[in-house]
Amino acid sequence: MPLQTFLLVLRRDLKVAFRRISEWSHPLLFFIAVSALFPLALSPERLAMTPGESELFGLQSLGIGVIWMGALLASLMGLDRLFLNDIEDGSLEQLMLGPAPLLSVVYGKLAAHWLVSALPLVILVPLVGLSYRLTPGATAMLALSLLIATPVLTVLVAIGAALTVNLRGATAIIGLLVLPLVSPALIFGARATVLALDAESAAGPLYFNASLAIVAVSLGPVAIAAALRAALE
Amino acid sequence: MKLPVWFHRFGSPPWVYGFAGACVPWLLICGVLAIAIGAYWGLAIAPTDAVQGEVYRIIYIHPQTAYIGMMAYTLMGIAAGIGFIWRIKLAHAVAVGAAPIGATFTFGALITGAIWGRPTWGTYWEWGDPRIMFELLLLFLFLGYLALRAAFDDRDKADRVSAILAVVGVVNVPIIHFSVDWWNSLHQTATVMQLDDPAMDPEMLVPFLIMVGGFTLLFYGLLFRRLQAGIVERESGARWLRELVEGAAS
Amino acid sequence: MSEFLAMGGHGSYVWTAYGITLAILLWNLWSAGAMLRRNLRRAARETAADEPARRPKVSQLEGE
Amino acid sequence: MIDSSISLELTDVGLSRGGRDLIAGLSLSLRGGQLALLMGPNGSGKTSLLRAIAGFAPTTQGRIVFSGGTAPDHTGDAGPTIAYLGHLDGLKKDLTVAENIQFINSLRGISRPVDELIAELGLALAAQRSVRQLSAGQKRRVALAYLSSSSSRLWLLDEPLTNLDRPGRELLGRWLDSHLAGGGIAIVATHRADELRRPGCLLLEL
Repeated sequence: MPLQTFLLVLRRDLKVAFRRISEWSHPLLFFIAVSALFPLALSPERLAMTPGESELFGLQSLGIGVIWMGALLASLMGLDRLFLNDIEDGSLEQLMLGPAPLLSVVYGKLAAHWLVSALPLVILVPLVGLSYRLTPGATAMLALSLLIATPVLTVLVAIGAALTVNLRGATAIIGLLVLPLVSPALIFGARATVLALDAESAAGPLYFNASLAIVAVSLGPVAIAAALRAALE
Repeated sequence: MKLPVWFHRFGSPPWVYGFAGACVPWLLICGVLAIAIGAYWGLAIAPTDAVQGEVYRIIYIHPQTAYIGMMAYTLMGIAAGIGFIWRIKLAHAVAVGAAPIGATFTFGALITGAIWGRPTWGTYWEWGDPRIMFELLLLFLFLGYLALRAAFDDRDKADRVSAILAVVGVVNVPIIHFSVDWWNSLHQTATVMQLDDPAMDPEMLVPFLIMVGGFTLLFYGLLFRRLQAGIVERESGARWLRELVEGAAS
Repeated sequence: MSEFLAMGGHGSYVWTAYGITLAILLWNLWSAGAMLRRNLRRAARETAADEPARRPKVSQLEGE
Repeated sequence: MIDSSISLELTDVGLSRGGRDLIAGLSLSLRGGQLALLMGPNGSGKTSLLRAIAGFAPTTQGRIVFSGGTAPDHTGDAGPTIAYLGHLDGLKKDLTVAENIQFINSLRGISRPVDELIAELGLALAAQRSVRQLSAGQKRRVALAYLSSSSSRLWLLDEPLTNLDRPGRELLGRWLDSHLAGGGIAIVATHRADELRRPGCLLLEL
């Protein structure tokens, strides 16, 4: 029964997502814009390929940092209405009355959201990587480490969204709640990409992020279900 | 899950209010006294450090404030978890009481750590020191908790939802701590002096421990006082509270 | 006394650090007490017991 | 007919909202086939009581026990036993009427064909239109859809007649009668008790 509810909610949310293209495509466009145009904020001569004594950082390592932060901000933007829509139209209540525990509903929604927003993000990375002239190896690693880290980002931001679901000014609070929690995934994700840039093996940080993802995906939804139940009280 | 009977006695607000009220004066007085003695001892009597000179004397306050911040956050997470699972208002009052103390002490640890870094590494913000980075992240966790609570107008819902955040936070703190340390170990050039306690000879160690004891006593004194405030806030309308208030007024 | 204050040239750092920590301690001492006093005053104002919740009336319609 | 296989027991139930006591000392027991009408001024706690029985919110005192028997039903719909209809319709506005009803039916294990149900609801023309374009009354009918199945043994309806026109109210009346005849329990909060009054039903004034 729980698996059936999971699939039902997943299909329903995907159907709704494809009817409301704007709700999830804006964060992606934002990600491309922020990441690709970030170097505009720096004067060209400060952007040498390899940092000399005057350049603080190389173009490539700048790119990695910007892309990671862009990915985090994009997931922040896309997730704050994840539960709010279902609470405002009352469908979350009906789902809670369903046969399966609320947990499988939460997994369904998270999976749908991940497929619709996090996955395209990973696919767009090579496009953005070009503007930082990342080596193919680094771009591939960037995409892989993002793929591993996005479940952590999605779950943690979803926890923030569930905690602040009926509050005014929720988006700002979510950012504040989530940034400290997300820092490990960010640290190891960016580290893996930098290692790949220097053509070294990035297995260590990737394994760590993979274990973070497993912990987040298994424990996070329990906190989300509890927060949603508290919100509906 | 049936809770032992004595646990419920802890649960009765008037009893806890009285007990906390009795402890607060002792805790605060001993705490302040210990801090005064420790500070004087550390500043005036303890010898100068061979390597860092006089600035090492910040060691008598920085680790203590950081330790109190960490302890407050852990206590907050545990109390919030208990309050959420067994719906005990008192446990929520403990968590809510610990938060502002922890936040201010963590802020203190951050500032004193940065000040200590200035003469040691020539910069207020030394990325090489994992502990300052961790203090900052812990401060954001506290600010996030306080911001979330402030956004609610119904106190019971604020208790339950912020309890979830506190539990999620306390589960993540070790992971954050490890990640920051690991990240800094990459950055660490061999020569950078660690902020660890330089091999402390007894004359330095005694005031250090006195300060730790003083801060701990002070923390529990503050926490019990705030616990009382939390109990009064959550027990409005209860008969024992009305008698207490009328008794005090007459 | 003056070289005690000078702290071997690090005086400004040490005393700022101690000053900030002292300020934090004092704020905490004050605000914990103030919070309790404020809540007690608020409880005093609310001593008028809230109007008791009405007991619901259950009746049965005639018929089977 | 009273079907004693299922029962709803409220023992000394107390509810408060935002620190204010709404209800105190409510004890009530309902058997299968019984209807209770919940009346009282706005803000008297009708919605809070229904939501507490549905399990969304805990009671501050007392206990609510709903022991639903197996669903003695020819279509064999095991499915969840509580149906709750609040002020919100619980529908996804971007999905069509048919998609919404299909979703709820498969969620609750109701095997009744969707188009037959839509026809009975009188929404045959709007079946493929997205819920966003429907009138409030039509949305209300779509929200009522899953009450047609007998798998929900306990109905908790919060002013179900709002926005419904005469045919809609008659449809709900028929379904309510068949629900009660089938041994279900129903608690309905309403301001129009006269339309839903049934002989032998309980009146609960908060």
